Amino acid sequence: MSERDIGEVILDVRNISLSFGGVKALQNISFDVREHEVRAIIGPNGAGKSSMLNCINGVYHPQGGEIAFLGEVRSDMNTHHAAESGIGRTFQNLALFKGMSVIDNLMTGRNLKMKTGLLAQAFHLGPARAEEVRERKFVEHIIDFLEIQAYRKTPVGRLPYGLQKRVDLGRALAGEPRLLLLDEPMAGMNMEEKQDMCRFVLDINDEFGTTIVLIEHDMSVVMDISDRVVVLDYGSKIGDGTPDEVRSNPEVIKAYLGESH
Amino acid sequence: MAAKKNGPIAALGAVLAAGLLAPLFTGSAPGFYIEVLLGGLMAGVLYSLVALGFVLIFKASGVFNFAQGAMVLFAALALARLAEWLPGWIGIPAGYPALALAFVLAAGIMVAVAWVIERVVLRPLVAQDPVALLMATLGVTFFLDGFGQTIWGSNIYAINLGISKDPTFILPSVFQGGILISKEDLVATVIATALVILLALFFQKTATGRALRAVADDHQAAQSIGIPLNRIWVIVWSVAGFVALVAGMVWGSKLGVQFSIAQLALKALPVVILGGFTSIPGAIVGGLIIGVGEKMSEVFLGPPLVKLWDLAGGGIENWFAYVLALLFLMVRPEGLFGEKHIDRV
Amino acid sequence: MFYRENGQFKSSYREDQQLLGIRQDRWFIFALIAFAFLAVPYLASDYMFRAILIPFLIVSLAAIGLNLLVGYCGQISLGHAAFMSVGAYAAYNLVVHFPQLNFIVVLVLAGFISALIGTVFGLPSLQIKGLYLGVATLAAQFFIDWVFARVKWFTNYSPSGSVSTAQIDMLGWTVNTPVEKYLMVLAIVIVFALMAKNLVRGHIGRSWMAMRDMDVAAEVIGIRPVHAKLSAFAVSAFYAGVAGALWGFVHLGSWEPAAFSINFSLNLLFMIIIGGMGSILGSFIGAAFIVLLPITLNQVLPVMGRWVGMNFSTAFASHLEFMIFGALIIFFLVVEPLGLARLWSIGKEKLRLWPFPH
Amino acid sequence: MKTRTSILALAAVAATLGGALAPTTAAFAQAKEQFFPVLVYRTGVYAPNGVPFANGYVDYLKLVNARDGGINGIKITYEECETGYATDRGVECYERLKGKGPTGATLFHPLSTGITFALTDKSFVDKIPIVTAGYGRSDSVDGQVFKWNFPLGGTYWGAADMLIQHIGKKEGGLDKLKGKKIALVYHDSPYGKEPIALLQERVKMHGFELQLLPVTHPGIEQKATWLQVRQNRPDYVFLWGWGVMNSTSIKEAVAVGYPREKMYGVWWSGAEPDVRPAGDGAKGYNSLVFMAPAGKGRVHQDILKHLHDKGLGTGSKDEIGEVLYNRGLTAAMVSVEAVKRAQTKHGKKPLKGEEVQWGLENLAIDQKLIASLGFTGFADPLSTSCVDHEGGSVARVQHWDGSKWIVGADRYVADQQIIKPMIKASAGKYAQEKKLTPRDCAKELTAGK
Repeated sequence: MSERDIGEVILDVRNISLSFGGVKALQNISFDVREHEVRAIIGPNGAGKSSMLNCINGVYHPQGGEIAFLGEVRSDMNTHHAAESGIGRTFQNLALFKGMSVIDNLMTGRNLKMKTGLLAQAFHLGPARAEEVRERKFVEHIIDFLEIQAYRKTPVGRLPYGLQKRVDLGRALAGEPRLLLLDEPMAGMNMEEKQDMCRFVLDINDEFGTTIVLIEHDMSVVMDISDRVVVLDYGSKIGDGTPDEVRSNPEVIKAYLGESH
Repeated sequence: MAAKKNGPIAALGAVLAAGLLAPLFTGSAPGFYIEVLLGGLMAGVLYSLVALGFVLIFKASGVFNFAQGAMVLFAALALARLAEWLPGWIGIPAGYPALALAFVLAAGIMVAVAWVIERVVLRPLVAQDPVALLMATLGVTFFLDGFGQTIWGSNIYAINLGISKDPTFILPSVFQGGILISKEDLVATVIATALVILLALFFQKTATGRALRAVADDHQAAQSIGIPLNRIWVIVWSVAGFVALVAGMVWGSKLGVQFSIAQLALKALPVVILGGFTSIPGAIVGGLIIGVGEKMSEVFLGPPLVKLWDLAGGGIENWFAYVLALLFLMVRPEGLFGEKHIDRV
Repeated sequence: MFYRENGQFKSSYREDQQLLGIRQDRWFIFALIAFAFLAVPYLASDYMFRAILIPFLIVSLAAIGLNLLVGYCGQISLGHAAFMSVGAYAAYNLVVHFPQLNFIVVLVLAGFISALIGTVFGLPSLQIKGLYLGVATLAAQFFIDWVFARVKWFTNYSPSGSVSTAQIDMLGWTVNTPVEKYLMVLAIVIVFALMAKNLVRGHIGRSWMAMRDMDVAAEVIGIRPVHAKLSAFAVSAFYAGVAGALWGFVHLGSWEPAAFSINFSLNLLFMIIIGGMGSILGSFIGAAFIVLLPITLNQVLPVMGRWVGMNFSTAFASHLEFMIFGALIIFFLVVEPLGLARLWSIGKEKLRLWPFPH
Repeated sequence: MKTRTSILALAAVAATLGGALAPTTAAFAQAKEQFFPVLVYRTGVYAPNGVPFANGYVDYLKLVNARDGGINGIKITYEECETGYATDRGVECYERLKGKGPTGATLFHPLSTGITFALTDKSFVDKIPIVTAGYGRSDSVDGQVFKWNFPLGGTYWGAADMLIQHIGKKEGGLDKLKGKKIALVYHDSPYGKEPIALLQERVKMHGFELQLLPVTHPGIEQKATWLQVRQNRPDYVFLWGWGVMNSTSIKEAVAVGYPREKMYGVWWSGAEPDVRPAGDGAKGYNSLVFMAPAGKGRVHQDILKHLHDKGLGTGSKDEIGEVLYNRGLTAAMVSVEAVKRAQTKHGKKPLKGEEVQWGLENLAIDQKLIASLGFTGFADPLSTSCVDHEGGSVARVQHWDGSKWIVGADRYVADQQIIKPMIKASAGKYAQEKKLTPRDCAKELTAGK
């Protein structure tokens, strides 16, 4: 782990509860995320990890609790606010824009930054053009960073899974998030791909200084790259701390070893 | 979630109910009011019959079958013309015998149609997105319209169920002028009810019926029970074809069989919206609601509007059903009985 | 083989982002436009102009509009002809009440009015999706039909409810010969097609496509569904409105609500499905297909009939027309669900790689 | 593979599409031919009425060739085009056919008020007459504004007026109409809306109550309409329907028990296809009949002799003599006579539409001519002029006795006192909308001398 100065708490989740109909997905979960750290949420399937993320960036609306991001306290986020205030997000089951090329997917990720109006667009006036080029430059950075130059114009649908994951990550980065939520970024990857992804995550964290919250159930990976870990099981928090603390937490061990794979 | 939605629905329902009852207090004769109500219900029955076809197919194959109206036309034409020709061909006595035989043959034809559609349209397009399939059924519509008129002719043909067309008046003692009832409408209702019961039995009791329900619920599951999807589809489309035949017969006996029947499909759309794409009871109830809503609005809401804005005539029933369905969608997108689904991330 | 990109290097993002990346495409399009402007007026007959070219161009415009909504933003509309009629009647009333207005101004205003209505009827799209939305838009179709048939003001109290238009003149140029009409429509359509192309390659277009492909992800990125969907409805209806005004003023000259019936809406939908969803070019191909096919069948079938020595009655010919039309729709959906434009691009792909198989 | 097949298919289609140009570029070298375009609808919602009319029209054209060897030796050629009663298709047909034949189209019978409206504007440019015998825009009687329109033998304003006169007579005087209720059940299109203007004029005069009940195309949904009729129990119902709508109306009338004797249809709602589907229910139903009532005369014998016996007949034998067949026949006869008339001025050669226009404007069809053509009882005299493109309008009232039409004795003539000013006003409005300067007939007359 490279020595990085972990800053103040930027995201504070306070006793969040969420339920669909009768099913309790989350039961008053609380944890915080500090500026510039890599925070992991782990837990067996159905532990409510994704639901947690969905609450943080406003896809779901928790019935109880509140979320404070950059000091701003909200009972529930809405996706637009989340994005505007700098929360980026990747998806567990790829949610790319299948019909569009890699470049367009990333440019779309940049959408919030683009402001020129309908008419300027329609007539492709100076401002619109300039903006297009400016943002394109930025996006090209990300493309280089993720090493997907070769696929710029390829429709994402045609890319192999691993690469699609990268594009997904790139699209999130394009929004220059302060907080990046990664939903199982390594799910279904082979070893090399996983290593690449780890590298990317850490580099993002280093170079862009992005704070990262990631979900993963591959313990080993998580333990390597994250500063602190939250453990969920059946919608409630059973552990929180540095990888080592969590590793030695009996409940966690029970939860994981209890259900033998 | 659900709790949040019931409020608006109740509101909408209340408004509709109020609108429904309003005429009684604005001094229109109760007798006439009841007549309009009945008229609406009768029209509703026909809509239900067409909507039923929609629902059956949508349930089992997820296809939004625009061709249902064309199928009604085609079936009705087949029935009418065969009933007319058979006596000449095989010397079977005209009237009921001919009609009965014609009905059987027409049913057979609809099965053939279903089979062809499955072969030529559905199978190649399986797993395409719904819009493509919708388009395909539009193609089917065009084909059936042309084909039907080619082999059966494009004139107005009669289906004679031998029911007197003259109106009968009941309860003249209670209401001045009595209440007008048309025997045809009654027969139509009886037939429709019978059909619905038949379908219900088919779906509940027979193995095929249960299989169909399985498919409707979940295609994989269906396959795992070992039902070839293709056959299911043929069956469903045949059933829909049969429903179309009945609808065509009822409608044709009332107003004659002619190309314009195909337009019925459009009448059935708001019905399925209202009732939900996947619910048979929805189709029935939706049909009745739309039928009543249309006639009521036309008769009682139309004239005031015309006066108010000096319109060139009423005719609001043309859009009333759709606007009603639209309002309904806004408060309850999944329809009256349709099951809702939340998309996950 | 001339269709080669090699030697064409993009030295700036500007170049990379230009409309037609490949030089040959550029030339082809320019040549086509030049041909349409310079050669066609001398080649085509009156009939070609009035019965084929002008209607084709106008419906192409409408199809582009619909494609922006359905093909790019993924919102189905079965009521687009209604928006056309809004444009047509808006234009009519503008001309009646402000005769001095230049026709182009009238067109644009009509477009805006139609856009407004389109936005209103687009509101349901925030709640409902797919076929449900499609049926919801039918409400627009029937309601608007009704309004124009009933509210006398819109038809300037014409006793028959049918309106007819004065000849178009703008800045002294009186547009009444078919050629003039054709050229005017052509110019308008090209401009609007370019605008559409620009929109869909800009961030607004991307926000539409994002909505179409994965609306949840789009929202997470920060795209507001309200903006994306409603802007799509507005722009789409704008195009429809302009097309409608042209259809009324240039093609029909006089019309009643029936001229913009549900069948027209369905035909527009056919055009973009057959031509290709999410493709401006496809809109043109589809329009050509739907406009030409019935006319052609209607004319060619009797001739063919005579060849095979049987005399088709008009009735049989038109029934056959129905059947073939339906059959072809199914055929093309089966062989290429992505539309003819896709075939076109596949062809280009192959041409690019020629003579290598892949 | 898949793509190749489809590309091939695409090519195939493209090839066929290419065919679209063929008919237009094809040359028509043959001289000595007079080309008649025939707009028809033999399919779709209105086919039941469209077919017999078209057959009658075509049969007569054939007859003129077979019997008289053409119009004074000029052979008639014709081509049908299916409009399906749709305006845009109609316009396409018009554009396709107007240029055919050595001299282009003789004249057009649009057979749809909607299409008539669309073609009227084009006629000023193309100079081809548009004959709308008994339909079309009523104000086009004014030949000074509508040089090319010929609503020969009757307009809807006239028709509505005659109906009012008839029921006035039944009531024993128009003044008796005061306080009476009349419902107009009409096809919701320009066709159905035309009569409203006049009826409202009459309302002002006689103070009866007019209820408007539009029926949406195609007209199979009329339950609500007739429930309203049952509610208001109007004294009379005027029916302004077409196609399947007519029979539906009668059936619904039966269903709500409205007496058919009190129903009066316009002349387009008074044919066999309108009443037959209703069976006995139609008994007692009335309608106007103008020009040709049902029945057979000498011309029919000729058609049977010269066409059907030789297997050249267009439709089936048994529809000969039906109302709409006869009307088609008469329409064709008038058109042919117009050409004959024009030939007296321009010579016995194939004529342009522009030349035929003169013939239509100077029609002089009297009983003698009618008799010589074998149309006795199937046509009324017509004499048109530059100012009057209608040429006189007479109609009678017929009623259906369950098997055939019985034509009443008294003839009705529209009251020009009322109609003339309406025409003037409406035509004037049109001229001003279109920025047209009306012709000056008086001057043309002197110029002609």
